Parts: sequence; C-alpha cells; structure tokens
Amino acid sequence: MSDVTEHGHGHHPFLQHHFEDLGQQHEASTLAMWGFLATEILFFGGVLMAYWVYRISYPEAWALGAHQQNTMYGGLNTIVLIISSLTMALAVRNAQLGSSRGTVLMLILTLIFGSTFLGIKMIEYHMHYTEGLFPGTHWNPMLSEHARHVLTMHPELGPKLQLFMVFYWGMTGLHAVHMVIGAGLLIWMIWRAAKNHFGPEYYGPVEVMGLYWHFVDIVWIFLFPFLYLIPGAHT
Amino acid sequence: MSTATPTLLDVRFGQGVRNYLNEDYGFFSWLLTKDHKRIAILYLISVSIMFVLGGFFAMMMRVELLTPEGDLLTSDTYNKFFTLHGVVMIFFFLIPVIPAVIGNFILPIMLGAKDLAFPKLNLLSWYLYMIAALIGLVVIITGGVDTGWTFYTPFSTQYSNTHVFGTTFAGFIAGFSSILTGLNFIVTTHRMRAPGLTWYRLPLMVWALYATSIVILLATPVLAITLVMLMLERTIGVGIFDPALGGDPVLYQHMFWFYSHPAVYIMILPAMGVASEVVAAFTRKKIFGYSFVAYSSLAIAFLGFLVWAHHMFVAGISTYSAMIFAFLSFCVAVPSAIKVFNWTATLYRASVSWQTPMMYILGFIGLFTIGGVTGLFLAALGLDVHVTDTYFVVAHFHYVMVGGTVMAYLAGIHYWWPKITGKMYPEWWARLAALLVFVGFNLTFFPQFVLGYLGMPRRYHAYAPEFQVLNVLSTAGASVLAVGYILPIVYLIWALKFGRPAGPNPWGAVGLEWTTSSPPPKENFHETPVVSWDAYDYPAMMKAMGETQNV
Amino acid sequence: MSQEHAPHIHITPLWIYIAVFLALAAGTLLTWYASTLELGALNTPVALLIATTKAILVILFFMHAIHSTRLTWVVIIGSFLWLGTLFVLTFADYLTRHWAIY
Amino acid sequence: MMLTDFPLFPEQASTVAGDVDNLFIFLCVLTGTVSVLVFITIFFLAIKYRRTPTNELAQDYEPPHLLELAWIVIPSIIFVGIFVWGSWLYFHLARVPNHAIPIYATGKQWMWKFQHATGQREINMLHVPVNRPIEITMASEDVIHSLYFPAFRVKADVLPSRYRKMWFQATKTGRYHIFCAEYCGTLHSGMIGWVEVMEPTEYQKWLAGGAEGSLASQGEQLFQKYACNTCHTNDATGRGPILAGVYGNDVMLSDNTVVKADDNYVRESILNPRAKIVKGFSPIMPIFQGQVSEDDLMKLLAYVRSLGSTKQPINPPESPQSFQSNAGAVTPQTTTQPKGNQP
Repeated sequence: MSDVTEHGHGHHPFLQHHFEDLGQQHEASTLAMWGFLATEILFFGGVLMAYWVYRISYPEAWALGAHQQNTMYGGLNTIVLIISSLTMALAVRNAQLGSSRGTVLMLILTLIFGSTFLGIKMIEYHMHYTEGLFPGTHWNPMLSEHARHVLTMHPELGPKLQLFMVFYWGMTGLHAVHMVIGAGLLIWMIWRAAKNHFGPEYYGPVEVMGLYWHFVDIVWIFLFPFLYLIPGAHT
Repeated sequence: MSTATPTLLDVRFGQGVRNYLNEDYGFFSWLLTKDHKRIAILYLISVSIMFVLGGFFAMMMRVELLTPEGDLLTSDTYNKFFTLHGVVMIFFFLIPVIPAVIGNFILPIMLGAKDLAFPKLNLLSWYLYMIAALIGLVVIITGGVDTGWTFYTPFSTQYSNTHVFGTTFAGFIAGFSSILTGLNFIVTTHRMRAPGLTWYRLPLMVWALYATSIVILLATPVLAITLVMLMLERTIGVGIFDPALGGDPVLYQHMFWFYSHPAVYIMILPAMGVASEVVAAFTRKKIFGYSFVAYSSLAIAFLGFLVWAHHMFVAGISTYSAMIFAFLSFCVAVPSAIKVFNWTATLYRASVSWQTPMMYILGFIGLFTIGGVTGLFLAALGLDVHVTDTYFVVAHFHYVMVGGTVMAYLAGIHYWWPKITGKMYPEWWARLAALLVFVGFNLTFFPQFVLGYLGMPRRYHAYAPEFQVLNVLSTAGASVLAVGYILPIVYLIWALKFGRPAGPNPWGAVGLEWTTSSPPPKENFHETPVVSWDAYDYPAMMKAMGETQNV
Repeated sequence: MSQEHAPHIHITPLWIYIAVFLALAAGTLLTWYASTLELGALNTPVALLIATTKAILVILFFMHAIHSTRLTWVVIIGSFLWLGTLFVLTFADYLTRHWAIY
Repeated sequence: MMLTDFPLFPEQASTVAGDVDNLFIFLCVLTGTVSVLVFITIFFLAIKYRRTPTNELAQDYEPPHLLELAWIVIPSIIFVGIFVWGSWLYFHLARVPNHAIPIYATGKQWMWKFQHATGQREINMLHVPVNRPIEITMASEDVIHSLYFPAFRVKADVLPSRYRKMWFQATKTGRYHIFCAEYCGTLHSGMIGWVEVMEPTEYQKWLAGGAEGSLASQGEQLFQKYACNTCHTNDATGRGPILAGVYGNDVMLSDNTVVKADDNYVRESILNPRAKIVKGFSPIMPIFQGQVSEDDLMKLLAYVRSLGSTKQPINPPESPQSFQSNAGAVTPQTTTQPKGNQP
C-alpha cells in the first residue's frame, strides 16, 4: 500500500495520484470488487452447474452422499459463518463512524468466527478421510448400515457416490481456500485499522473486505443445502 | 494547448521533450513500471514473440500438408504442432493482443485519464501473462501437448500422455491476466472519464473495449473452473468426465464452449473498435449511425453468451436444444451485419485516404464479411452436419480471426505507431505489406472452403489424394502470408530509429489522443482536457484544436 | 484542484444488521427443518428459495447494495443473469435429450 | 495425381445430399452476392470520394437513417428463413426411417468395426445395398470419434457413454470415403475407410459369402454363454423378466415409472441391471459392466431385438423346477402374475 507520509500538495495520504479525489477512488474500488465478485459468481457457478447436472442424473447417489454428511456440523458452520458476516458488517459500520477500536474489535471477532468455521471444516474433513471417503486412490468408504444396504442393492452407485464426494471435497475445498485468503486479508485489515488509517472519509479497504467476506458467506449459504440437505438423504 | 512541434534533434536524442519513454531509464523502470503506456509496450513485445512462435507451428503444418502422405512430420508431432498452434495463437496472441497492447496504451488517453484505475493490477496482469507464457514454453520444449486446443475429454483426461496438465495450468493463469485487464478497463471507463466526456462522446474504440471487458469478466471464470475440473479429473481420475464412472464427456464440451465462444468475441470486438476508429480517421467523417455501432458491440457481448452449442450440433446434444442454439446463433449475426453496413455507409461523400491503416481496414471489412457470412452456413443446422469438423470450419474461423482480428491489429499498430513511438513508419513498404497480407491470406484460406465442402476433416496429418492440389494452393498462400507478416516487424523496428518524426496529429484525426504530444508525457496530458465536441465531430474538432495541427 | 470530495456515507442503523442476522439464522434452521419434511418434488425448490432469500438479504443489507449506485445493481443482476444463461441453456440440452424426434 | 481432375464439388450419393447441397448453393449465391455488393460499394465509394486537395474534409452529409432499419430487418428475415430450412433438414436427418437395415458400428482407437445383422463383420469397410435406408447404431470403446460419410453428407459423434443412431440412404453405387471427424489421437487421420454401395443382387451375393451365422444367432450363443437363460426363460418360471416381446415396448419399473425398452435401456440393463428393475422382480442380476465387450453387447442387443417386439402369448410349458437358486429358497411363483420374491 502507498506509504503514510504526506503527499506533496496536501492530499489525503491514501489518495492515489491518478484519482481526482477520494470519492472517485472509493467508487472505483467498490465497482472493481463487485466486478471481481461477478467473476467469482461465475467461477463457483461453473462447478455448481456440473454438480446440478449430476444431481439430476443420479439422485439416489447424491442422496446417499448427503447421507454420509454430518448435518449438525454443516448447520453449525452456517450459523458461525453468518455471525462472522454480522461482525464484518459491524466492522465496516465502525470504520464509517471513525471508531478504530470498534473496527479492530469487530475484525478480530470476524477472524475468530472465520477460523472456527475452518476448524469445524477440518474436523469434518478428518472424519471423512478416516472413513475412507476421499476420492481417488484412497477410496474405500466405510459406510453406515443403511448406505451399505443400498450399495449392495445398487452396486453401480459406488462410482457415483465417489463422484458426489469429488464435488463435496471440490466445492467445500474451493470455499475453504477463499476463507483462508479472506482470513489473510482480515489480518492485514486489522493491522491497518490498528494504525487508524480508516475514518469517515477513507474506509474503502474495509468496505471492499466486507464485500469479499459476505460473498464467501453467500457461497456457503448455497453450499449447505446443496451438499447436506439433499432430499432422500435422511429417510 | 500542445507544446511546439519537437525538432528532429530533440526527438532523436529525447532531450528537452519530456515523454513517457525518456521519463526515466533502466531495467527496473520498465519491469516495475506502473505506467499503462510502458505496460502496453511490454505486452507488445511478448505478444509479438508469441505470434512468431504460433506462426512457426502454422508454417510447419502447411508444409506438411503439401503431400497427402504425412511424410515431413510423424503424426504425433503433427498433432502436437496443430495443438500448440491453436493454444499459442488463441490464449497467448489473439485474446490479449488488441486489449492489452492497443487498449492498454490508448484507453486512458482516449478517456482523458492519467492512467488506468489500478496500475499495479495492470502490471500484475502482464506478469501473470508472462508466467503463463513461460509455462507454455516449458511445455513446448519438454514435449508439447497433442489434445487439440479444445482438450476434449475423455481423450485429454485418460488417453493422452502428453503435457495436458501443464498446458491447462498455463491457460488457467492466462485467464486471470485477461480478467485483470478487463476489470481495469471497465472501472476506468466508468469512473475516470475526463470532464465533459459523456458516453455518447466516447470514441467507438472505448465502446468496443468496454464490451470486450464485460465478455472477459463473465466468460473467463468458467474457463478457469472447467480447466480446474479437467486437471482434477486427469490427476485423480474420479469420473467427472469419465463415462465409465458416471461422468459425461458432453458436459465438458458445454462448459468449455461456454467460455470459448464468447472468447471469439473477445478477439473480434476490439478489432471492430479499431476498424471504427480507422474508418472515422481516414474518411474524416462521423461513423454512420454512431449509437447503432456502439450498441451493436454490447449486443454482441450479450448474445455471444447464448450460442455456444453451435460447436456441438453433431456432438450428441438433443435435437431441440440444437434448434435453440441455431436460432440464437442467427441472432448474434445481426449486430455484426449492422457494423459492416455502417462502416460501408460512412464512406459515402467522405474524404477517403488510402494510407496503410485504411488499406488494412478496407481489407478487414471484406474478409470479416466473408468470415461472418460463412458463419451462417455453420449455423444452418442441416448444413452444419456436413461441414462441421472439416476445413470449412477451419477456413471460417481463420477468416474471422486472421482476416479480422490480425488485420485490424496491424491497422491499429500502424495507426497509433506515431503516437506510441513518435516516429512515422515507411508508407510504401507498409502498403506493400498490406497487399501481400491480403493476397496471401485469400490464397491460403479460400481453397480451404472448397476442401471443407469436399469433406476433408480437420486436424488430419495425412489426407485423401484428391485434396492435394487445393492444399498445395493453400500452402503457397501461407508462404506469401508469412512474408506479409514479417515485413511490418522489420520496417516498424527500422522506423524506431530512422522513422520521420511524427507530430502530435499526423493523420489530422479527431480524438483526445491526437491532442497530446507524440509520444505522450507520462501523465498523458499536461492538464486534464475538457471535451466539448462529439465523437468524430470534425468541424467542431478543427475549431477547438486551432491551427497548430499540421493538417 | 477540485475541492476534496469524500465518498458520501450512508450509515446503516444497528438494528437492521441485527434483524438481518436473525433472519439468516432463522433461514438456516428453516432450510434444515424443511429438508426433514417429506415434500417429494418440492424439496429442492423450497431449499433453493430459502437460500436465495438469505443471499438477497446479505447482498441488500450486509453488502450495502440497497443504497449503492445503479451501476452496482447492474453488475449484481448481470452476473446472476449470465449464470442463469449457463444453467438454462445447458439444461435445455440435458432435459430434452430423451425426447422423441417427430 | 493429374493436376486437372481434382474435384471441386463432392459427389451426391445419398437422398439427403441433394437437399444439403441445395441449401449450400442457395447460401453461396445469397452470401456471394451480398459480399460482392459490399466489396463493390466499398471500393467504388473509396475511389469516388478519395482524398484529394479539393476533397480534404468530408462533406457533412449522411445517407438516410432509414438504411439502419433496412439492414436490421432484412437480414433478420433472411436469417429466420435459413434457420427454418436448416432445422427442417436437421430433423429430417435425425428421424430414422423405419424398416432400415440395422448395422452396428464400433469406434475404437483408430479403426471402425461394422457388424451386419446377418453376422458379417468388417473393419474400415462397409457394404450396403443401394436405395435402402441404412440405420447405424454406434458406440465408442475409448474416446469420442465421429463417423463421417462426406458423399452422404452425414456425420455423427460416436460417444463412449451411450448408443447413438445415424442413418443414410445411398442412391448411387460405388466406393465412397469414410472419415473420422473428431480428433481421437495419433492415427486420427488413419481412421478412414470405404463404404461400398452395391446393387441388391450383388449385395445378397456378398451377404451369402461371409455369413458365420446372423448377429442374432451369435447373440443367442452369448446368451447361453453368460447363462442369461437361467433366469430369463421363455416361461414365467424364470426369476428374470421374459424378454420375448420386450424390445420397443413400454416396461413398468419397480418404482411404477414406465420406460421405453430401447437400445440404451437394454444396454443399461445388461451393464447396470439394478439401475432400472422391472416391477415384480428382485434385483439379483449380476453386473456385466466391464465383462461384456462392446461387440458382444451389440450381439446380445441384436438377439433381444430379434426376439421380436410383438407380445407373444405366454403359454408356460410344464417344466420342473430345474434348479435351486443358491440365493435362498425360491418360492415357486404362480404362473399368472409373477410377484417379486424378497431375497
């Protein structure tokens, strides 16, 4: 980021030289983030489209796959992420009001909830890994009694269950990577807020950070019902 | 307004006249530059190298096809060459060329801005491009890839033992370089226009680059995720596209073409922007139906997303969906027709100069028309069954990409060369090169239409003997075309040193870029310009620019 | 130089954030509960509806879209529209593949 | 290869070729005139209004803006016309005429294998009678290929995941090219062959020559070899559904949905039998995925099709319970309505 020292002719320390004023810079950065989120929507959209094509083609395999998921962990994770979304929004609000302490507190809370989400995710991943549900060479699923019965009846669902798990690991993995990047950005924002860079006339970076974080939350809002609550999973 | 015309001495040694080239010197002043003009020149060099590399593969293929039996190259080598010709030419030349080379340089100046919205992201875009190109070179040196630039599964995921992973990873990285450029252009066009520069006063080049950026922004991510899924499937083989494990290879084709058809509009839209600029400048007239041409760019950007499965009419999609895509493919042809007819109508009662950029663009309009109408053959379902995957398709897309984008790129390079380097290119050499390119191009690709309808499939290393004569004609044309392409590289570099100094407005054209000095100063304008004239409004422009122009 | 023009600020009152948060939490419970019901073919549309409303709430209030520029609206709606074209036209193929040819 | 006698237009050797060529020539004429008109206008205007010292600045005059409307509406109307013509042709190509001679094609990396209903098997060669519709049912054993007959103007991708159909009716005897049109690896350009269109008499003579039993009869031998007949008997005592009269008709599945027993249903029921279980039967049939090769699969399909698609009256001969299935006691079923027995 540009240094904090005073620019030659009385500009705000963070006004880039090629912008007329802070308003133009702020609008440019928010428009850029929304543009970037458009690419993210289509990035996740691509894999969701493939997910839906196979969910329509193999509903029983998808139900079987969802049956393997621990819905309690999924639901808990959704709540944790929604809380982190709330604290992120409050962080942006505090930055707008100019209270650096409030911003730092809220950003730290967001980081904590984000990390809790990743922690729960790791637990789930470990659980699936030990159950042999990792697709590819390590694939020897230890299934529940109901699942084993269904598989003996329809053995051709085996590879399709593995296909579901590919999408499970793929989509949640992609989401987790975005969470880790978000956490890194959060730490940077906390550092900048602690040096009270932000105030009513310059809160762009926190706003943009908020947009990114809320987008990652929206992706999970869709992933939770898609991966955990598939009709026919819990009969 | 602009400083006095620089004397020969100043320009030769650059003292006295401060511009972005002699602003500061040194290795890092180029490699760590944040100036959009220098990044454009970095792109110009790397894109030209890639063009020569792609051209080499094309030449080897054409020489190989001189004889029916594949005797120059083994079939594996030939398969690698046509794949690499496709990958290098599309991902590393056609997609970045006009936006990143001409767009990077000209867009901020046309908007009256000091620089793009995010200079650091712009430099990152070039570095991502270089990383992708480097990975591509490593792949080429260590054995190449033989799946075709389309990487169709299950061949690419299970049956090919070449560097499919490396190539798809390079394509993945190049995608992000393209996204960053697109994002930069959209934000700059929206947020950083000079005072008085309303949307309808914008040059049509800005409209075209804006529409291209929308297509880049919304299509490239789907390519990224498709390539990620391809790499995943190739490494752990879990059946995303493998029919034995429940996957569907046709799904890959859907997702690949969802990007790859809009990608051809990423390639042609900027070319249309250059065409509008050059036609306006060399007829000294407003483009006929300015708003129609501007909105047809946006129409192409939107409709371009709805037509992708016309690449898959015989691939096994349902008959009814084929009808939907065919109808939409005809709809997307209308805006292109509007543009061609509007350019032609602009020539009426104009003052048409036959300088090199205009020669290239007159050729562009002709060749793009042929390219466009042969697209109608391919969109007509019954006909497509016979001609798809044959040399008819090869001829069609080369007419649009080489006859269209490359001709317009050469026009753009010649048109803005005085502004970029402050030197004029040698006019008569340039006209000769333009003629050679036009003749060589037609001799190369028109016979391929006939070959295509005769039924010669594409990507054939050896072909049936009765196709030989037309292939020999095509190879002859390719050598003329190669000479036509080498000439500009030679005399443009020669012009760097020995070219006649070009004043701020060598063509007497209208546009913000012609009101600043050539080459422009680092911050483009000494003070932010105020625009009071409409786009290409020559009478008003002449008054506003006063007599300093050597019209 | 033009007068320093700071970005216009619209501070969202606290209770809106809390209300939206509660609505999201309720939505999560609702979608979980709805999945346990035996709605047959209706299960998926219900889940999609709940998820979409939650997403719209987040976009409108948490991402301040409600008082953003019209351009931001165009970007948001545009990207979902484009995603829609990918879904609709691809499923146009998948869902009609087994139709007979007349 | 003499330089003079190279063709510029492909032979028309099928019923469809004429229609496709009419559309092609119409489009050539239409787009040819439009392009030539555009070229002439451009060069005429560019020369007439070239920049001369007197004509330094363009005249401030524009043609009427009605032109804009003209070249939006007129192309749109023409395009709709071409679209309709093209779609009619596409549907015509997609609808396989009935009573077509069935041929089974298998695309395998770099060769085409054709199997006739009467048992002949050819590689990269195909003998067909003239003036008879030929229906090709095809599948690939590895990557995507594309069976392309330029002289008949037909092409269709051959997918590894499912059967696809394609048809043509040759109108001229002679030898015509077969090409693979979808890139499939090293010898993609070598995956070519000839289709020999013969007079009906010659065709019969050829058929008689190389018969080793019709495809259906080979299918029947496989039916015994894989012990399908232990369950699929011709009477209601078998534990599998009776196959006579199944092909082409509707089948009620265990979840009460009704499915048409077409090629892909037969293929799936052999490879993944438990995906669709017939009502009243238990899913005890073993999976044959990976055990039955593509060619044998086609022979079995031919055999099932040869069992006729007309419902024959079932008159169960009195046959002793010939065996005792090892999967638990099999309660003898009543002859009228075979009810599912739970394993």
